[in-house]
Amino acid sequence: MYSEKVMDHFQNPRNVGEITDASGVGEVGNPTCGDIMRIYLKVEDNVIKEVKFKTFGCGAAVATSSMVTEMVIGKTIDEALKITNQAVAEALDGLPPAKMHCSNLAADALHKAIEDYKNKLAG
Amino acid sequence: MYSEKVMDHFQNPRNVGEITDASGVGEVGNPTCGDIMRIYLKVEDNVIKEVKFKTFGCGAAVATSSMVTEMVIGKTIDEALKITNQAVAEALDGLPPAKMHCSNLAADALHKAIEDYKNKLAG
Amino acid sequence: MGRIYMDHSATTPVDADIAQAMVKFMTEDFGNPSSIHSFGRDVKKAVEEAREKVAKAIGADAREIIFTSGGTESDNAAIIGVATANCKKGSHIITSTIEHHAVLDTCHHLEKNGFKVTYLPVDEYGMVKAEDVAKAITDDTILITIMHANNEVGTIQPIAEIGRLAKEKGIYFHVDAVQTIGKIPVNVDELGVDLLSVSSHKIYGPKGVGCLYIRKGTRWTPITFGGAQERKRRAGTENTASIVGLGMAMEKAVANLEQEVTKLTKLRDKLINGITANIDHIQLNGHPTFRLPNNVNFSFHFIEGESLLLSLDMKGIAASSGSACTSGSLDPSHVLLAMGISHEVAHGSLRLTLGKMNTEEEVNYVLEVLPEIVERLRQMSPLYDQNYQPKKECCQHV
Amino acid sequence: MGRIYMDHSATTPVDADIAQAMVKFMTEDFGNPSSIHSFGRDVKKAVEEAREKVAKAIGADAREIIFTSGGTESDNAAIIGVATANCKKGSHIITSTIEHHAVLDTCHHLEKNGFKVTYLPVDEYGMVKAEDVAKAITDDTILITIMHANNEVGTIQPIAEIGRLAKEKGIYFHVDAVQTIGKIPVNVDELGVDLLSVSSHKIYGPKGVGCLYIRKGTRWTPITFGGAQERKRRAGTENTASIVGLGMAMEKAVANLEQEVTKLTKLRDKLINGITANIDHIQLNGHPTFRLPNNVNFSFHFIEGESLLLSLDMKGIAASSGSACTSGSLDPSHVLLAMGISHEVAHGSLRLTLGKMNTEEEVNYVLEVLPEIVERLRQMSPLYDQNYQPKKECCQHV
Ligand SMILES: Cc1ncc(COP(=O)(O)O)c(C=O)c1O
Ligand SMILES: Cc1ncc(COP(=O)(O)O)c(C=O)c1O
Repeated sequence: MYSEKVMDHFQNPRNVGEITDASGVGEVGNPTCGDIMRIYLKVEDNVIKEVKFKTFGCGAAVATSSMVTEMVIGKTIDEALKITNQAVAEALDGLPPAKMHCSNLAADALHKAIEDYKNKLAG
Repeated sequence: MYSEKVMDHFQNPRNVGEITDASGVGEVGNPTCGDIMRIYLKVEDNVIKEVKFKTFGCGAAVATSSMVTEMVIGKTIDEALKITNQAVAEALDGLPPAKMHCSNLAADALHKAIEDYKNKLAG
Repeated sequence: MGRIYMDHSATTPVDADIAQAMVKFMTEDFGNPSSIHSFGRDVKKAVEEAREKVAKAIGADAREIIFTSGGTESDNAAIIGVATANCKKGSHIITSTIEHHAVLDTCHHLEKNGFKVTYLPVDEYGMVKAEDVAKAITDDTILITIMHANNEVGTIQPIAEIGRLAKEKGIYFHVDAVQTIGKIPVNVDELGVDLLSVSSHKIYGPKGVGCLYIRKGTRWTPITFGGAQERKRRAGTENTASIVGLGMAMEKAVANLEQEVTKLTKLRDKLINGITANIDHIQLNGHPTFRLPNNVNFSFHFIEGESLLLSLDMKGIAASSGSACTSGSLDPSHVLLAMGISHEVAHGSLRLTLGKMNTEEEVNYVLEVLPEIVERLRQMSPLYDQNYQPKKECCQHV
Repeated sequence: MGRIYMDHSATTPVDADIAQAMVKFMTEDFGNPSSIHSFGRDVKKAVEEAREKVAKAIGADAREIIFTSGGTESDNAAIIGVATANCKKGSHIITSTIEHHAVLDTCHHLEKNGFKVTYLPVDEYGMVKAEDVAKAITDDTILITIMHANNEVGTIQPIAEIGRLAKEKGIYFHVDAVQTIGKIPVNVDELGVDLLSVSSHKIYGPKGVGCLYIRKGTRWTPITFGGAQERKRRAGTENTASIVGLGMAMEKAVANLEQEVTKLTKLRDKLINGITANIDHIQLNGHPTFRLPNNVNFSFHFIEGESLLLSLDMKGIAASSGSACTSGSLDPSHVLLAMGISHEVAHGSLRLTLGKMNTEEEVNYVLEVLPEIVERLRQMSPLYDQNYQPKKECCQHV
């Protein structure tokens, strides 16, 4: 069902946790679908220095959350905004068809966290 | 499906053949059902001395024909008229339900042969 | 420790002696039972012996049993067969919200074809009330169909009571007994049922075969068209080897019932007590006492069922969940929702269903690993955050 | 000489390696393919591999295959599924008078539900004419269903020609290929079919399983209600071991096709020639050349089929007949009658269908005993009487 990469990220998720003084926090999800993903960012000089996640959800939800944190570390905000859910799924060697729409939301959570960071900067 | 007795009578039918100078001949059957039974009688002093049959039909048709010839030899005409299809089936340890109505006609053929004999006597 | 299988309500392994008997009926006694030659007669006899065994196991007559391709076909045939045969008499059917999809989807299909269906609610334990059935009956009611025990939460329904009601009113009563054979007594007269569905692969028999009991005199019409097999009630060459397997499985299920129940109940209670003692924020789903002897179903708050299953699987434990993500649908188990459980909690459900090969050692192992897994997933979950609760309404935009 | 089985069109033994593989999927890899744990995943993979094999064998895509409980269910599902899904477009179905009952009875069922069905006649060889199909098509026609080869007389139908017609007119085309897999090439594109039925137990696979090919894009609706198995097209826990068996059987059937055909044709022709040479008052039923390589069907005048079968059986030979008395019905084979054969002659038919285990020795033995048996039955038959013919009208009262 799941690729080895998905199972690896599920079994050994990278960057689980919170950042108490986060530059931005983003959350997406729908309790009906059974997935909630929250991403914490620490941004310095427009570069993502640290990222953590917390996820309630299925194997795909956990793995995509973990994968997106790996993909985003060290990237600039603009680079990070270019990461799509599709790209995350590809980096995991794909997801089962049923999971593509339901649990593949980690990039959305990331974008929300960036939005939150921008709002805080502006506000 | 068939009892051992049916199979025995099918395999070793008694009294197959014709009687050229028969006292009476009876035939029943329906080509639609695939059964035709013909019974030849030799009657002397109101007693059935000899009986032969020819049958086109399934295992049950052959076995009931054979059985009825065995049952009737040495009987008086009146006794023979009391033999029913049911009695023939019972003498064979029963027939499969589907065969009870379709192929269990040997007593009818016997009765027709007796009728033929009586007609000849009368006529 | 080898892999541990605790998903016996999903399916069971076939007993080795049954599989071996089936090999004989595939390779040697392989005839078509409709054939009149010796190859056919031999297997015809075996099929009829299996029918006797099945009938005896549920207190029925062999002529009241037809073999089907499984529990789903039995349910379909029972409901559509009675509905079609009795449509001049009425068009109302009573069922419950916690039936298996083989019943529910068949009812939905009939609704599209002009039938009316009442889906009775259940209480918090997943129990249908006989008085609700009584209230739902109208002059137009032709069929009541209620499962004997629920496959997800194990709740045993008041079938005998409903059976008496149905009989009083002259309404046909169908019972899906797929989960109860071999776990609680099933007798068609004591339960007062007119039709009863059985599936072989839940009782250590082969998949792809089942049977339907149809009480003598029931107005019912077949739903398959073709050969005259099964006394014109189910078309298609008989699945002889599997029918023989089902016969053996039924015979064993009933013969070993008491000792099985004792054993399963002990393991079940050890699991329930162990989980309750060692893990917080949980709830037992299903009835505490009117419960299948092999069913354990808990919700673990703040976590999601599929990741729980995957984590258990990585530890060699096979279980199941009412999580939506295990079924490819958006909603979690319709059974848990019908019991009034919230989506969130329903997502975090775990079903462990025991079988005859499970040991106390295995139960101990599950009790050892489960708390760690739950804790690990909770640590990862934003819902477990103490501060999360009040912020709940903000979950779309932090 | 041991028992001789020449009734392969009724059913075949399961190959030993297939039965053994199935045991593994019953006792070890026994999971439910819908389960997400390792027990489920392992068997899910095996089911999908079987689907690939089946698809490849008929030139289809795996996603176009659903597994069923056998040829009968496949026929039912194909016809009812297309009729239901396309009833807004039209209500006319074209079939033939020589179809299997799984097709004919399904058509009768649909007639009761408002559909119109044309049953095309066949010629004396049991052949449907493509031009008759063309003439029967109306604006209202939604489905043509014609079998690939007839199970009784072995006549191979002009499927590709009918397929071209159907395609031209945009009408769905279903073909019952139960008797042709492994005996003549079956390719869904070359034949131009939209739906195709297969049964496993005719090709050395297990009973109780089959498949239906449904061409991508076909408007079709399921006829079973319940779980989401088979991508929501066939409800019920997958019959995993049997599906694996069917996959193996299909792969072998196609791999060995050429050498099988050569062998079977040789034995068939030896039988046909031997019977023709040694027995009088007979006729070969079915087409002399457009004929299944394993089918021999003769009528022996003046005798009845069941007693012929019983007599052969006593000599250890298993065969079948179109006699009414073998089916419990009143009329002999509807196929023989449709070919214009009289009741009387139809009753005296004998079908010998060869399989891969049959040997030349066995054929010789059949050729040795058959004439004696026929003669013995004729000696017993009033119809064989030279003088009988003119007295025919007197058969009720002598
Ligand atoms: C209660 C219940 N009914 C019906 C079924 C369907 O039976 P089968 O899997 O044999 O189609 C199942 C199991 O899946 C079940 O648990
Ligand atoms: C031409 C044909 N179609 C359909 C069937 C039915 O297949 P099954 O026996 O698998 O139900 C058969 C065999 O009985 C057949 O010969």
